[in-house]
Amino acid sequence: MRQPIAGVVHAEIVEREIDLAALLAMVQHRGIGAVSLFVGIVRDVNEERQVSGMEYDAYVPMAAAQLSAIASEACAKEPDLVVAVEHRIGTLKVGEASVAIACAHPHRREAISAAGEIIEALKKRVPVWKLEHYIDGSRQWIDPTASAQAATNA
Amino acid sequence: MRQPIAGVVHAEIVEREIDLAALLAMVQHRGIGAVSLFVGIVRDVNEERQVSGMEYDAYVPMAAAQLSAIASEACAKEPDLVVAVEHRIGTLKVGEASVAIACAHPHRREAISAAGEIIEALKKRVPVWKLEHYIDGSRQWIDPTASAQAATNA
Amino acid sequence: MKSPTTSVLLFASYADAFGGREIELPVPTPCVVNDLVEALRDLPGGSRLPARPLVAVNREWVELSASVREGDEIAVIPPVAGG
Amino acid sequence: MKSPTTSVLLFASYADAFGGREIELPVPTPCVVNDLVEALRDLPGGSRLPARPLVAVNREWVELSASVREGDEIAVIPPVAGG
Repeated sequence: MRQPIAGVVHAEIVEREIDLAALLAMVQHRGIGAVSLFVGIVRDVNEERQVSGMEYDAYVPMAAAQLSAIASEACAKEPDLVVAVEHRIGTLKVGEASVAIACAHPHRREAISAAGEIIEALKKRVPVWKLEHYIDGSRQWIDPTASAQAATNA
Repeated sequence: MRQPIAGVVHAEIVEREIDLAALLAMVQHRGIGAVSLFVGIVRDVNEERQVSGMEYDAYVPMAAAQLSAIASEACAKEPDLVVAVEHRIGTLKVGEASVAIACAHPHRREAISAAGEIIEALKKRVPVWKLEHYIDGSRQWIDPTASAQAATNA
Repeated sequence: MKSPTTSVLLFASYADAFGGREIELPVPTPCVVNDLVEALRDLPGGSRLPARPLVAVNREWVELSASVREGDEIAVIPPVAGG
Repeated sequence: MKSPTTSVLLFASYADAFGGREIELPVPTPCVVNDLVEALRDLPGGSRLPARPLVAVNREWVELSASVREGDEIAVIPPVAGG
């Protein structure tokens, strides 16, 4: 196993499939006792409408900078934390991963909290949007501020 | 993608490497919006002693039953939750996964809480023990009740 | 140095509403962010904007009172929906 | 039907302390779990047991007051340390 590392090892907006195994490998080293991985996935139903796929748009340079800043802030709070995070954009099918956050730490609670805090911050601060494609052929930009229900969706 | 499934799809004590990709695949279906994966890993230092490896012992049939019961209880609380969990026993090297818990749900908060609750319950209720091997050649059964410090370790 | 117009980046539903991912607004710099928002609101599609739209200057979130200088990168940003 | 002894499963540090993963205790069934714990405490290695050791009957956690019948699977269990 690799010697200890800490901090943000990877934070990127990508236009290809997210490789979960690669993210898990990036955060590991000899001193790690726990890894928490969060994966956001395109699902087949949103607010009771049948979804056929999703198009993700982003303000790419700002999204990359915000992703990196959020991960850095988590690492500033926990000096032994290691974070690798990717958000995918472009056209995704149901079942594909849109975001993945891998957090490693010597202890489990820190790894678990970090992954949870990063996804919450990401949903507030990273300029990414999704155009849902429905099976009836229509499309709609998702606005999480439009309803309280939507705001709690994954 | 597979049609919706829910509940405990896998809960096992194994004597081989844990296949994280397989666990992630087991919990996914068309209705999933989030997956939270927790991985416990053998690390190189515990309570300031240098660890060379770990031997996990278990009361196997009871450990398997408890693992299954814990996962079932999590699913009883959250009807759309899907859980796959494995605990490895035998001899593990530093960097290898000893336990993995994959939780999938339509929404992120439920997936994240479930993985956190299952690892906490596992550490209290599943009869598994670890014999730490130190680089000086000595060995010691870990007793999490022996110190408050140890009780918070991953 | 003053420029007679200021360029603003638009994305997603705002790009659809205003017909492009970049728009020139008849507002000279220096100005404040809110001047640009109000100029955008006067255009066809302007009703699409909420009372207080999100804005970034040079890729950082700012308040509507933030000042804008020649050469700044301005983006008026729809409600974010990542993850 | 009474058996003159009861078999108890041991693991990890307790298996080391008592010299095996299964031990016959001179306690007839029916009895309660605490009778078995006290018999174990009287053996060499018994000082290894905490005041209230963990016990399972038929693979479920039980109190020390739980009753034990002929054929039950009894395990006296060291502090668990999984994960």
